Amino acid sequence: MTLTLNIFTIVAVSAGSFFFMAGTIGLLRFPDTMTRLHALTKVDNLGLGLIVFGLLPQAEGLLGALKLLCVWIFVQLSGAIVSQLVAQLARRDGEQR
Amino acid sequence: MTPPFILEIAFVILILAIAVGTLVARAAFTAVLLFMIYGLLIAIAWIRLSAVDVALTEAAIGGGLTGMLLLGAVARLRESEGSGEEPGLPTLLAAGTFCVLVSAALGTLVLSRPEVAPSLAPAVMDNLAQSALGNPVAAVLFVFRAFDTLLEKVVLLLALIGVWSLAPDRVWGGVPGLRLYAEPSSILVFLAQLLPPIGIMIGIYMFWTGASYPGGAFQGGTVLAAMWLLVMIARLQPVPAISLRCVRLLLVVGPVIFVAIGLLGFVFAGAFLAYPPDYAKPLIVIAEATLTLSIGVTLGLLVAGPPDRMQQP
Amino acid sequence: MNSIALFAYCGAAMVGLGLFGLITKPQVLRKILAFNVLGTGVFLLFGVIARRGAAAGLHSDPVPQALVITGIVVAFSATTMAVVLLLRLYAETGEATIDSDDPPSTGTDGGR
Amino acid sequence: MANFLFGAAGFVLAMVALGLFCVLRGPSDTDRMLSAQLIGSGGVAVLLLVATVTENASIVDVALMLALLAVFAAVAFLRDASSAQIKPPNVADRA
Repeated sequence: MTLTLNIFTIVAVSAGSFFFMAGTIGLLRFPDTMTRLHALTKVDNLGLGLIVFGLLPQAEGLLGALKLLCVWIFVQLSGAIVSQLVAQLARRDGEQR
Repeated sequence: MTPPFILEIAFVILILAIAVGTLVARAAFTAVLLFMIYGLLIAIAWIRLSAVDVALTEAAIGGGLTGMLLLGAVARLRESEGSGEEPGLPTLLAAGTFCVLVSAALGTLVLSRPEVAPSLAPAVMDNLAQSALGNPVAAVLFVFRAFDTLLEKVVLLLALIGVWSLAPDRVWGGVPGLRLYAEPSSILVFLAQLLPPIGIMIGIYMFWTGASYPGGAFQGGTVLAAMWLLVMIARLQPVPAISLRCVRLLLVVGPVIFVAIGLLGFVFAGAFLAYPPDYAKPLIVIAEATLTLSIGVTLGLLVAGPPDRMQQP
Repeated sequence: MNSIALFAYCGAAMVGLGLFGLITKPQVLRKILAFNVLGTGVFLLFGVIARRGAAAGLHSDPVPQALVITGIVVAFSATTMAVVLLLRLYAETGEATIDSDDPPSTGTDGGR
Repeated sequence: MANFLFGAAGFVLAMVALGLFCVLRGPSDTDRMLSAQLIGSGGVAVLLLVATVTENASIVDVALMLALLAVFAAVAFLRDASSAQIKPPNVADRA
């Protein structure tokens, strides 16, 4: 059982780290603000999300796991709203140009 | 050389590189952004030094409030910071040598350690049970060195008076010139309605958990200040005039109650800021709760800046 | 060399960097940033001393930690004060720099 | 397991370091801010990983604090960026 959980952790955390890499590369390589924003949201959702899911089996008890989930949900919510605001700004910038 | 240690070396180099970047970046905006990232990494460094309380404080202040303050300043100075007169090469060389010497001296001083490292940790742990608190750092802040903490709050208030006194005479007592959103969009308003309840809960949690685990009045107060500023920036609540009596009351209620509890110590425990043994915990919690509120209001008004108009816009 | 010594060097280097910026940068905003870098360097040295004082089951001596928390608060107060002074200076003179030792003044300080 | 999680934290930190290039390069201030947000998320991930490795639940609080104040800083930036364009620079209302 522990082995399965550990494998799950390793797979999920690796996948999360991969999305961090993908997001950074996207930020470096994508041509404009909108596409870079797209890359960033993948990091917030999938990168952090998969790392949190991977860490759940290792958390101390139910409360610790809940706290981890809370952090992720919080980042999700705020990240989504901030991305909207950034996109608004970027679109207006684009129109003015 | 273990793998974690190699990682730490890379981490320290990263911190120093960002520090250099902060100082040499051409645009003021980039410099401030780098400084905020620097604050984030310093918070992680404090974790590595096993000082979670300090990490919390640094995360709240270094990245959040200082960042907002400096970003506001950059926006006001935009395009006109100027490059000024860089000092000549001899001055640079002299300053460089001097700073390298200071660094080297500090490094050797800190590392030339005595046989037994001085530590007050045993003394703190011996007396922790009497303090009725479980978090040793909170015990130092609110019991063993309570006078320091009291004076720290006074410093915050003095800084606020200093900030206010920089306002032109004709707007004294007016509304702080916090930069607001020109036209808050509905998404921003939603954010400013969604975040504060969560933030206030986290702030109260920080103060409450601070008795036994890392956290405390200051960390909680910082979160409250951030949420208040968010609500004001989104124009959901007006920025209060600094002459309002309730603002003044909120600013001093924490320190006044702390002093009152301290004075009670003369009567019931024989010394200033001494707590009667049976009531130590409730008294500390009362002091911390009011201090959290006062710190929140003080920090919020510090970031909001000096008054610049008499009426609401 | 262990990780505590590493952070000690890091703190010492930050103090040096901050001091250098404070002396050589003409823009006031950069001086404020440099001052903060210097401050965090000093705090980190305190952290190293605290970490070394680990005893009685604690990983770090709580007294220097409490001092650093107080220090961060005071540094923040000083920073707000400095930023407001800078903005006032800018509003009064239109300048946000402090010139280094007797520069060839080109009449930019009118209205002071 | 501890070594793996530590390695993952190191990897995320390395990505954060790469993200710094975006902060320096831009080209617009919005792009710089995006990179800073990425680095903020990276910091949260590193803290969560370290919290699990060291079995110190308080570190999760630090991550939460970081996430909360990162949003706050982003709002501060967006305020300056949006008001800089709607309102032309106008210093007349200051003393």
